[in-house]
Amino acid sequence: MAYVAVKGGREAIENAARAFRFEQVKGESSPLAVEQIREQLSLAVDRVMGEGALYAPDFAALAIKQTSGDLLEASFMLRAFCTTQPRLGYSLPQSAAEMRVIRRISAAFKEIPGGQILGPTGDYLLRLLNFDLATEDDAGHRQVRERLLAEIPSAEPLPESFPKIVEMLHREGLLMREDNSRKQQDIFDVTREALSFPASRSAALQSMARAETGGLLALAYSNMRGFGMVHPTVGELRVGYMPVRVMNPYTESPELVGEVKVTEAEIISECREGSGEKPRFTLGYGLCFGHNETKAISMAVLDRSTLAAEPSTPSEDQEFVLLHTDGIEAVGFCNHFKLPHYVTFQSALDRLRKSQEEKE
Amino acid sequence: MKTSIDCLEMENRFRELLPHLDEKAIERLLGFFAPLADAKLREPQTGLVMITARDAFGEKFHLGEILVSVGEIELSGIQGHATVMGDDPRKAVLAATVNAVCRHPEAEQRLASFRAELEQIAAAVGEKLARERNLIASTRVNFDSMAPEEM
Amino acid sequence: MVKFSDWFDSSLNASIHAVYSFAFIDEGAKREIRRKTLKAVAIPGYQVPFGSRDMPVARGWGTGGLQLTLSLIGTDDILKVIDQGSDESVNAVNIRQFVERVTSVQTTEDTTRATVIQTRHRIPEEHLKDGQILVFQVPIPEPLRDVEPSERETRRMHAEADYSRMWLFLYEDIVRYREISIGARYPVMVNGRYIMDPSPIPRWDVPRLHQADTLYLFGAGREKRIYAIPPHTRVEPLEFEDHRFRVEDFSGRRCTRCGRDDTYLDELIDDASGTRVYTCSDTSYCAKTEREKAV
Amino acid sequence: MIMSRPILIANHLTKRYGPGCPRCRDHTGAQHNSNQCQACKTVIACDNVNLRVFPREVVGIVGESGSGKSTVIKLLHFDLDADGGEVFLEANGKAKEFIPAEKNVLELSTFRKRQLRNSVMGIVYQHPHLGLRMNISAGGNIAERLLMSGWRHVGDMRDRSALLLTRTEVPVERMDDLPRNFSGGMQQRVQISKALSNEPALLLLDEVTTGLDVSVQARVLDLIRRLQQELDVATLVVSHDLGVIRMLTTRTLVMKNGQVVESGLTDQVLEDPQHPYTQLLVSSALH
Amino acid sequence: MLTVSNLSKTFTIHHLGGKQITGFAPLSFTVEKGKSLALSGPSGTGKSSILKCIYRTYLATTGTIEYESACFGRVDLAELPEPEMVRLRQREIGYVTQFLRVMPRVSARNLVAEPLLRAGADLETACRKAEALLARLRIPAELLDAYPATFSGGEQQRVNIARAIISRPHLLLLDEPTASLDKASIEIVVELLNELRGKGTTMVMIFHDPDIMNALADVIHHTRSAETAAACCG
Amino acid sequence: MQLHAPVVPTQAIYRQMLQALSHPGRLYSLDLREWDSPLLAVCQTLFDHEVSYCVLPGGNNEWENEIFAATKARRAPLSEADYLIVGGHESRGKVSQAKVGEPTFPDQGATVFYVMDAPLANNSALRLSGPGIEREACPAVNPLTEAEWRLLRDLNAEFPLGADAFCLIGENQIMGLPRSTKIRIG
Repeated sequence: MAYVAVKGGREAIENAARAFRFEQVKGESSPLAVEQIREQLSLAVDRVMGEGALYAPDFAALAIKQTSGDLLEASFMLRAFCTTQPRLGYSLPQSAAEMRVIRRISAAFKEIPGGQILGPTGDYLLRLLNFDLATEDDAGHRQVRERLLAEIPSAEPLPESFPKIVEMLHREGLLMREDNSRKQQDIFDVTREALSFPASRSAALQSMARAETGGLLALAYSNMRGFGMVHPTVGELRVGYMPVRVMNPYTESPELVGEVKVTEAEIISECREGSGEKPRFTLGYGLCFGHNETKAISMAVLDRSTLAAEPSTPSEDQEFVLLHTDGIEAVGFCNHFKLPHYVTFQSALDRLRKSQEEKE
Repeated sequence: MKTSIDCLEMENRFRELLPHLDEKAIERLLGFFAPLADAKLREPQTGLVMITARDAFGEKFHLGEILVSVGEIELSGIQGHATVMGDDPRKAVLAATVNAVCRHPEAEQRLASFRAELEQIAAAVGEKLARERNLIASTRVNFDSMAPEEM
Repeated sequence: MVKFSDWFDSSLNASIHAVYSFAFIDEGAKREIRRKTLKAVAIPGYQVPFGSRDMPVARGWGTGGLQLTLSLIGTDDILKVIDQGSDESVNAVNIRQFVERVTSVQTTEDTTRATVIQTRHRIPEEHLKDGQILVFQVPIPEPLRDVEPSERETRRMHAEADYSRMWLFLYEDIVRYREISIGARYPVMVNGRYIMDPSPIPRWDVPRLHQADTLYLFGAGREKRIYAIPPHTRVEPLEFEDHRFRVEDFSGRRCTRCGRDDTYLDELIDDASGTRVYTCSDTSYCAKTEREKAV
Repeated sequence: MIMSRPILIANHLTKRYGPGCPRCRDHTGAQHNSNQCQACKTVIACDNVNLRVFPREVVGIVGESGSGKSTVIKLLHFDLDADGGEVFLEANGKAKEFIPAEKNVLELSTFRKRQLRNSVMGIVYQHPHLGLRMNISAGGNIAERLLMSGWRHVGDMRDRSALLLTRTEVPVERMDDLPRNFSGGMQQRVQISKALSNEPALLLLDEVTTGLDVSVQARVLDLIRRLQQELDVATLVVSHDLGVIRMLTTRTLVMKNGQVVESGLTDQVLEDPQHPYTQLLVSSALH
Repeated sequence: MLTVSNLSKTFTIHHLGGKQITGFAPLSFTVEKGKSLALSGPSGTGKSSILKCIYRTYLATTGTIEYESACFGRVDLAELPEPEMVRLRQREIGYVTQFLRVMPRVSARNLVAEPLLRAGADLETACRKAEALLARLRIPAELLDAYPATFSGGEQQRVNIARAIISRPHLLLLDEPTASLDKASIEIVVELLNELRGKGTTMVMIFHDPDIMNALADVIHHTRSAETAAACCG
Repeated sequence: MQLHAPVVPTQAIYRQMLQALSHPGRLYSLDLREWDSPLLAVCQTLFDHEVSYCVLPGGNNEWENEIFAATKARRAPLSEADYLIVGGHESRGKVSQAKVGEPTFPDQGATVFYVMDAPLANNSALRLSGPGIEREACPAVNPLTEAEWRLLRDLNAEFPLGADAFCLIGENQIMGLPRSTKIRIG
């Protein structure tokens, strides 16, 4: 008999889990420590936290380990974990402008107050395999760490905070303020309410902050490449640690919880002439967990592109962008087609045969 | 209630330091409060705090959640409370305790030795962080620009 | 409250995560689902948006149904889970095991014993009684999606009961194929007001939605919608006076296993002979029939 | 003898794009040759327009593009939301049940507006793609309006579509073809069939011949005139073309910069125009 | 039936800086029911404009046009709301000019039948009556389905007359309706108009030919040029 | 091994509310193991800081504070509240100001709790029909005054706009009256 299992599904599932686990252990290597992943695959951890919408580096690292490095699956695990946890409250609103910067560049101006800080970037590394890493051992690893810190002569210390480039443009009246039409009363929370359209700005930014990097990139790229009108200039790109504060219920004063690593992008786009105003630049904004510049820039481009009153390309259509960039939803739906569809297929067969009879 | 400003400053420094402390340091610091006979605490709770951010226009939105642990303690009628990052109940209780003690009338005397320990840890952590910062600072691009008088 | 010193000594860094909430979902999320479900019952066929938490199974694999089931279930319940009519389909097994693990409720394959039944793509053949709840997993809750991709626009269409495009779709179908070509997921009109997607059940099952004794709940996790058909509600498949709705035709065929000729059948290719044979899609009912015949 | 009640009364109909300000009136209108307020940049698309249409009557609105004439039609058809004014409609058929004649229909819910529009109005747009679904058969397009009014018999709908297509001189054998593959004039005739399918009490024609070849224009106009006489449907015709207005209407409103500058019997407006703008319009058209 | 008092018409041409052109000087006259009044005077005294004012194709500058309407009773045609004026045109007031001013691409039969249809007659009756009237006006039967736009001047004018009189208007305004007719046709027209008059139709008319005028008019009103009028009255 | 915490008792209350709303006019018993009052039970089942409520005048003065303490739900004016709490058999017209939702989001209409010690005398002219009711039925007992029945009927006349009601009767009984129920009086 063919393909309907009347019994046996349970065993097959259990054994499939065994087979999956076996794939992880069948080699001879020692097990990965979660902290190794957290520290040495930190960009993967960052990406998982961003797409999982949960800042929890240890758990993100664990999820990467558990999913054999399938980052989308790992971020999915963080999301599912959130479902089990109570929401204890909200942080005090925090501007990323206050972050402790480790990287900050502008493509709009050469000299900027505070300077261009390249920080830990791989942008200028040649994409050549480094075979030294293949043979690295514990001692070598330690040596490298010490050497990297020791080699640096003391540099001029960084300022505590950096002025915002876009703030300068604002002051000169070169930048358009946000549309009043998108001003909001309440901050939307996509984890508590389903999106409806037109979505408020807060809903859009939250959706994109948790969206899948590749999805945002594909749509943003379509816009940059020509299916759209945003010709972005990176006004400012920052990576750093943003403080998180909550209100202490007893002292009723702000309390520092800790710092989260974030990437912030502000892109400047072409002029738009508002009703009765002078032409000004417009701004797109991106902010996400971890060090993920591709995501922040893509988000900023899409933030700007979805301002279009009458969308003419997918990347200008807010509904299109927000509903199709959540990696976890997309991957689930894509994979659900692997599930049996015997019943619906049978129904379709019946229809097709009937139609063929009618045509005869 | 009268609270020493000095103590509050110390608490702020302690909280800034907290993310950088390892398990051993937490245990050492907790040890200073272990004999607190007059304290009661609520079982620390783990959960989520939604981070509210502001965009370039000051518009608020939810960036994502952060995993936190919350400690709550009552020290002879004074409520101590702390929310700390991560699944770390010990850290949460430590921070809640510091929060209560700092506002306790006998704060100064209770904190004296704790403070000394803290300074020591801070110095070690501070040095490490300073070296890292220096590395970052060294990545600043220095453009050679002509000073106006040379033109 | 515990004494600080006691806690300090006793408490290790015990992981809080070894134990899940009853039924996995945080209570706050359950309250939201419950509020929305009650609204869904009050407005039959209307899709209530809800927060839709992420579940440990993939979006599209029954997370909507699962959230409903988990918001409903208590220790007194007896749960049945089916997929394509079968209790042993891999997805059904997976979901049933998960619910067992996070609730310890009893499970059953017997439709008549179950208090809550979660299903994908079928309604069990046996009559469902007052008090039982059937929870459907819904991949695409929007019946108008085929005629209008925009969520904003379909919401408006529902608000204004502006369903002419759906009807037009069926009309054009008839013009082109001389009958309505929809197989499963046949749109229905609920309580004379909302066009509703009954989830991809075959047409065979659609008449059972009409004036039933049971409460039907529909959950779409990925699309974040809950909707409902209360018992004794008018549920009418869309049809024309001269082109009536018709269920699948199994006339002249019967189940090779139990011999029934009044159930929805799966078509199989017999490996040995290469001929087509049929078995009941509802496997527990099929087995029951066989047992009864044996007695 | 008492005149029958108007089928349509529109009072103070106003539509603007922008915030509006107290000085808008000082900057806009025919007098200022602008419909944009200098102070707040608001565009006044249509300002305080009053209009009534009696049963069986054909009323025209003439003006250049941007005069606000199409805005009036779109407001009446609920394609746009008005910023001010009121509209009363003498409902017929099913709509009588839910629309009292003394109800300002601009205040109805969108659901009721849709019902009212389906049962009382028919519209023909300048661009066939606004009024037709190009990827749905011609018959399907007509059926859509019938479906809206509750028809549920495919055979009956096809009979009715065939009748309407015959009346509008579209070959019935093309009923199941897509309008996308039709000529402009034929698309317009399908649009007219669709507009008339539910026997509307009020027909709205928005620049229906603009963009068509002259010979096609003439045939479409003849068709409209004939149908108008046969069906006795009250009609509002919007056009920039004085020829169309002369041929179809008995009364005419002249609009400029969002305002009605003149109204009267059509032959009077054409032969004895009062307003400087109308005189200009007439003199430039006739020469 | 019709009392015109102090009626005058002045055109203001805005693009010529508001230049005033006099249509006709103030005048007054009365026509009894069933009587006919002919306007007579040199050309340029605005006789046609007077008719157009009565028909509301022109707006009167001064004066009143009191008319005893069957629909609405006594009304002032200079001020009557437009929808009512439309009604009167459809039901009571006919107007014939020397130029055909009707729809292109409508057959002669339909053109003439239309006023009857509008008044509520069924199609068959209306067509039969139209055919009869056109036959009497010596329009060949083979032209019934043709478009009058292709007709000769005389034929067009007869169609025009037929259309104006078929519904037996209460008030008929005639502006040189026989200008391009041959003698035989003129006789038929005069005969038809006299029949109408006999049945109670009131007429105001302009005929260049004094013989026709005398044959039809009960009263003759002499118009004067604006200058003359100013000289007399000023 | 049990991998989960014990069930929270609001689960049972919810199931009874769900059955009540699915069978308008029928009486169901609430399982009040943990509560003294049915009102607090239903409030704790549905309320948290994400919803708002309004206790109408005539209700118990304590309710407002009790509910807040138990649920942290927000207090809101009558016309904005998600939940309205009416003490007794009628709201004296107040419920007519309840939120009824938008055509695009009718679920935003309010839910009303009528809290009473005992039902009123039966009103034999009263008939309910609609989803959840086989043909037409009299409510099991009569919880509302005729004026209140009329008010609910009018409030829900523009279905799907409207408000849904639960009547909490006596010690532990509940009756659901969704907006889909057609109310006929006489």
